[in-house]
Amino acid sequence: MSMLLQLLGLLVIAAGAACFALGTIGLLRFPDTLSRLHALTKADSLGLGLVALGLLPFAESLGEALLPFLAWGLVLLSGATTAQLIAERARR
Amino acid sequence: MTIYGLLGAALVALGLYGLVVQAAVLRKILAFNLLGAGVFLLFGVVARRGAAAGLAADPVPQAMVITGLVVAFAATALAIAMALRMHQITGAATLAEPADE
Amino acid sequence: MMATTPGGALLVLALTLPAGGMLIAFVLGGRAAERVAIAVLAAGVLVALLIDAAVLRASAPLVYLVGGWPPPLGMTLVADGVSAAMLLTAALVLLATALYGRATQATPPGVTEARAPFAFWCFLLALAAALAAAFLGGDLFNLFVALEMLTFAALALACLEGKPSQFRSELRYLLFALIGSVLYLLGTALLYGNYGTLDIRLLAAARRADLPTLLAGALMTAGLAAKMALFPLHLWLPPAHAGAPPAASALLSGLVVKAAFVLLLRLWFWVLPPIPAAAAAPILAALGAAAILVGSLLALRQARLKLLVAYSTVAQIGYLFLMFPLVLAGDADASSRAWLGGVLQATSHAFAKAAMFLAAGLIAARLGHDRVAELGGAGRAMPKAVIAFGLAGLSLMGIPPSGGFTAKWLLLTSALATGQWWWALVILGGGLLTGGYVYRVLAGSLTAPPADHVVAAPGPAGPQQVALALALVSVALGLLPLASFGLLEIGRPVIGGGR
Amino acid sequence: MILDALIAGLVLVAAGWTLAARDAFAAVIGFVCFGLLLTLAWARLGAVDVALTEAAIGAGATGILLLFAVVRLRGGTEEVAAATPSPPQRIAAGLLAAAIGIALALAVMLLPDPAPSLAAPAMAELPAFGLGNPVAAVLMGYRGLDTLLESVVLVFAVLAIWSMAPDRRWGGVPGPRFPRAEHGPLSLMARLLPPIGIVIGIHLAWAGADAPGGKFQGGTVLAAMWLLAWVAGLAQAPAIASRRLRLVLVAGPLVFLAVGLAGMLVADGFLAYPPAFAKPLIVLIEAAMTLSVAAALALLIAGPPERAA
Repeated sequence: MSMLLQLLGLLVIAAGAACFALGTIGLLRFPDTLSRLHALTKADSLGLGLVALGLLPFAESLGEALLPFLAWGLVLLSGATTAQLIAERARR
Repeated sequence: MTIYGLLGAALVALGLYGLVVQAAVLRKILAFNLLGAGVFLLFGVVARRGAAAGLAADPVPQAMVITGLVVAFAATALAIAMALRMHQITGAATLAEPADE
Repeated sequence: MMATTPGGALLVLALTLPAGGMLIAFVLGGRAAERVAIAVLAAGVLVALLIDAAVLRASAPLVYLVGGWPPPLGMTLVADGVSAAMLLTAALVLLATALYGRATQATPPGVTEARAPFAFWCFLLALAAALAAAFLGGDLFNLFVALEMLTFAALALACLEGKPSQFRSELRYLLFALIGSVLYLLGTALLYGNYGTLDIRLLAAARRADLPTLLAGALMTAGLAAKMALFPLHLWLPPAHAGAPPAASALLSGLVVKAAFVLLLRLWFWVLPPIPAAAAAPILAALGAAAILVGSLLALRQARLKLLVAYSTVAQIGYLFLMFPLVLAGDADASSRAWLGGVLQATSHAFAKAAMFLAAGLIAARLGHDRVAELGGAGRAMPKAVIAFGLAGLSLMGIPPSGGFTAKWLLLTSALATGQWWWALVILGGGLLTGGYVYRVLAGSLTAPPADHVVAAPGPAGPQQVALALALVSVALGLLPLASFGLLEIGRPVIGGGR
Repeated sequence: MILDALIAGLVLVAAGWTLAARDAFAAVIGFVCFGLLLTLAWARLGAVDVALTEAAIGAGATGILLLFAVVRLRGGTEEVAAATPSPPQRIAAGLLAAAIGIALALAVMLLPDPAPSLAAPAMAELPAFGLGNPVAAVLMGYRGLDTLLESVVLVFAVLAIWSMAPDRRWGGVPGPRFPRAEHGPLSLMARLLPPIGIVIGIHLAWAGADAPGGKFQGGTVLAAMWLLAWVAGLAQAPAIASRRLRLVLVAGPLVFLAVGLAGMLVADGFLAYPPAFAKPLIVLIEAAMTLSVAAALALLIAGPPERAA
């Protein structure tokens, strides 16, 4: 059972990594700041969430399970803020 | 582990090269930080080689790096404060003597 | 193996007194900082005297195990003869500068705290702590921290004036100092990887001539040489030292450079294996010789008095490097003479150069300029300052009786005894050139003032007396009998037990 | 092995970018990436404490400092071009740097095997401190003098930076003033993040006794929280003449020094702890140091006083 869950977790992590890769490609290939930001924040927020989710089956305690989600929450917060700030700057 | 030793040596070389070749003070400060990172990494390799007694790395060089990082940060801050003051007063961004002196 | 010796606690006092004093002065602020600094620096002279007495009485280095942990895990504070002598030198010069600073760096009336005076008094204490750490440290990494303490204190003192032209030269100074520290640190990484300790005495017992050790030695030497402004890395020093206010210049030229010198002694005579060191030492001495000649020639050509004195520092530092091949030549007597000569050059130059910068500052303040060609009337306006400059100049030239003479004579006879006569020629040539630039200043000062001569009102007498006292000490060092320098030999590694 | 090669390669690319980027801003971004990638290298070297410090100070705090500087330091490209060394000089510098790098690489490979190490003795004496983290024991115990002097160095650095100010600004408030962000994302983050960040910072400092972390890492997080509030215009920098600010700055080194000197009377000597009280004393010092480190780092980033109080 736990083996199966862990396998599933690995798949989810792989999907998260793919999100990161897509986001990075978008960052490099998109033409203007706003679309680049779009690629980066969307992909990274989703990607890190998937990684946190995929790590769940490997956690040995509740705290260990929650920690990646805390990190995810902080990344969401700072990602959203910086993306807005950069976008505001770019629009001006 | 060897690869990090090589990386440390390469960073030292890059940092030294940058310090000599870059003209802008800010770029020199960046190069100084690369050089410092290379030196600390060599401490890290030394620490890793000294793994023993159930530890992944010798704690003594690790502590030295932590001390060194803080000192390097303070030094960078001082250099930047001086560079900003120089820029504010003279408008210069390099250490070259102005032509009229 | 190593244990705390009686009197070891004095070493803790020598370090913590100024460090704690700086923190307290920083909090109290304003005029209280000045009072704290004077009290602590006066106490520092007392502690240094006690340490010297304890080292002499024991005829052995004082050792203190910090935290009770013996090396290699713990670290030591050690006062051997060199540390004790340098500590006393530093304590006296610091106190003298502080007394001089009472007139020039007082907080102006009407404000509770002003930038330059407050920074001066705090960093005077900071410098005292940094020097104590550098002279007493028994562990190479701890000495790195001491070097960085020194960098911050020295830079802040150098920037005290806040003149627009200054930041460029002081920033260059900072970059050289930082590169020097990093190269030094790089060497310690290799040494730790090679020996598993950075304790100087343990390294001395374990040293091997392998690539990591030799590369570490080369990198650390280069780093320390950059900090000492050894030719050809000397270009940063003159503008940086000359741009500071006189009291700060005196400390930078007289003391700060000497801390790197003491570290260089530790490196070459304790940490590096003697045979490859002896092979490489002539390079160091050759650079020193070049520094003597180039520095003196440039000093001779300077139009500004403070720059002249600063270039003289480049030259006088060159003498310190002559001792390395002589100490390592393998002749016990010549080695001992070179050792004494080198350390005595460091101490006598500290007093003489501090006196010179203080005197130059007084002359410049009185005349309103420091152009060497227009010093006429200075001798009449400020006789004591000009006499101080002249006496200090005697010591730098190496005219008897003076500390500088004894130092240079010891180096010279050691050079002749080991058959390295070419260094003797450099010493003599350097003395002649030094005579040239000191004569330029003195002769100029003693001529009659120009007709339209305006001088500022005379300042208080105290600063002139301080400059004169420092110059007299540098001369008086030459009146001591040679035997009294036995202190400097205590704890020195024996190199070459006779032929 | 492949992972290590990948990390090392990426670090090297980031370093090269930092040096070669045309734009100073891009170079600074490259440096921050470099620092973050280096954190991975530190974790791979088994030095988690250093990895945290590198992330917090090497990449984070230094990055902020450099970003502040690059915005204010717009150098003329002509001036830079005129001061750049000529190609032959650059080739000479490159050859010299390469020679040093190669010698260094050789020397690292020639280090003795088995490597000398103090890991075993450091672990053997660990119970004397009641700490679980050997790195903390080195910092606070065996090599406490380094840490004490380093904390003093931070005070030197803060005062040195203050003293770069023009005379008339002495006693004033450091750094620029930021407009107060009442609405918008920055304002939201500056209100939301600090409570979490302060908990994390204190946790890092507290956990440092037994797990990776400590005063420097925790102090940096605390400093970052203050900087965030400052940049959002929600917090004001205190005037440098403030007695309270100065007390906070020296609290760490002064407490450390006092405990160290007390050790001469009641324990094995300077910077020794009486065995029964080692842990509480170390926690006391760490608490004061966390406060002082946070204040010092924030002030080092804020710079010299620029405005009247």
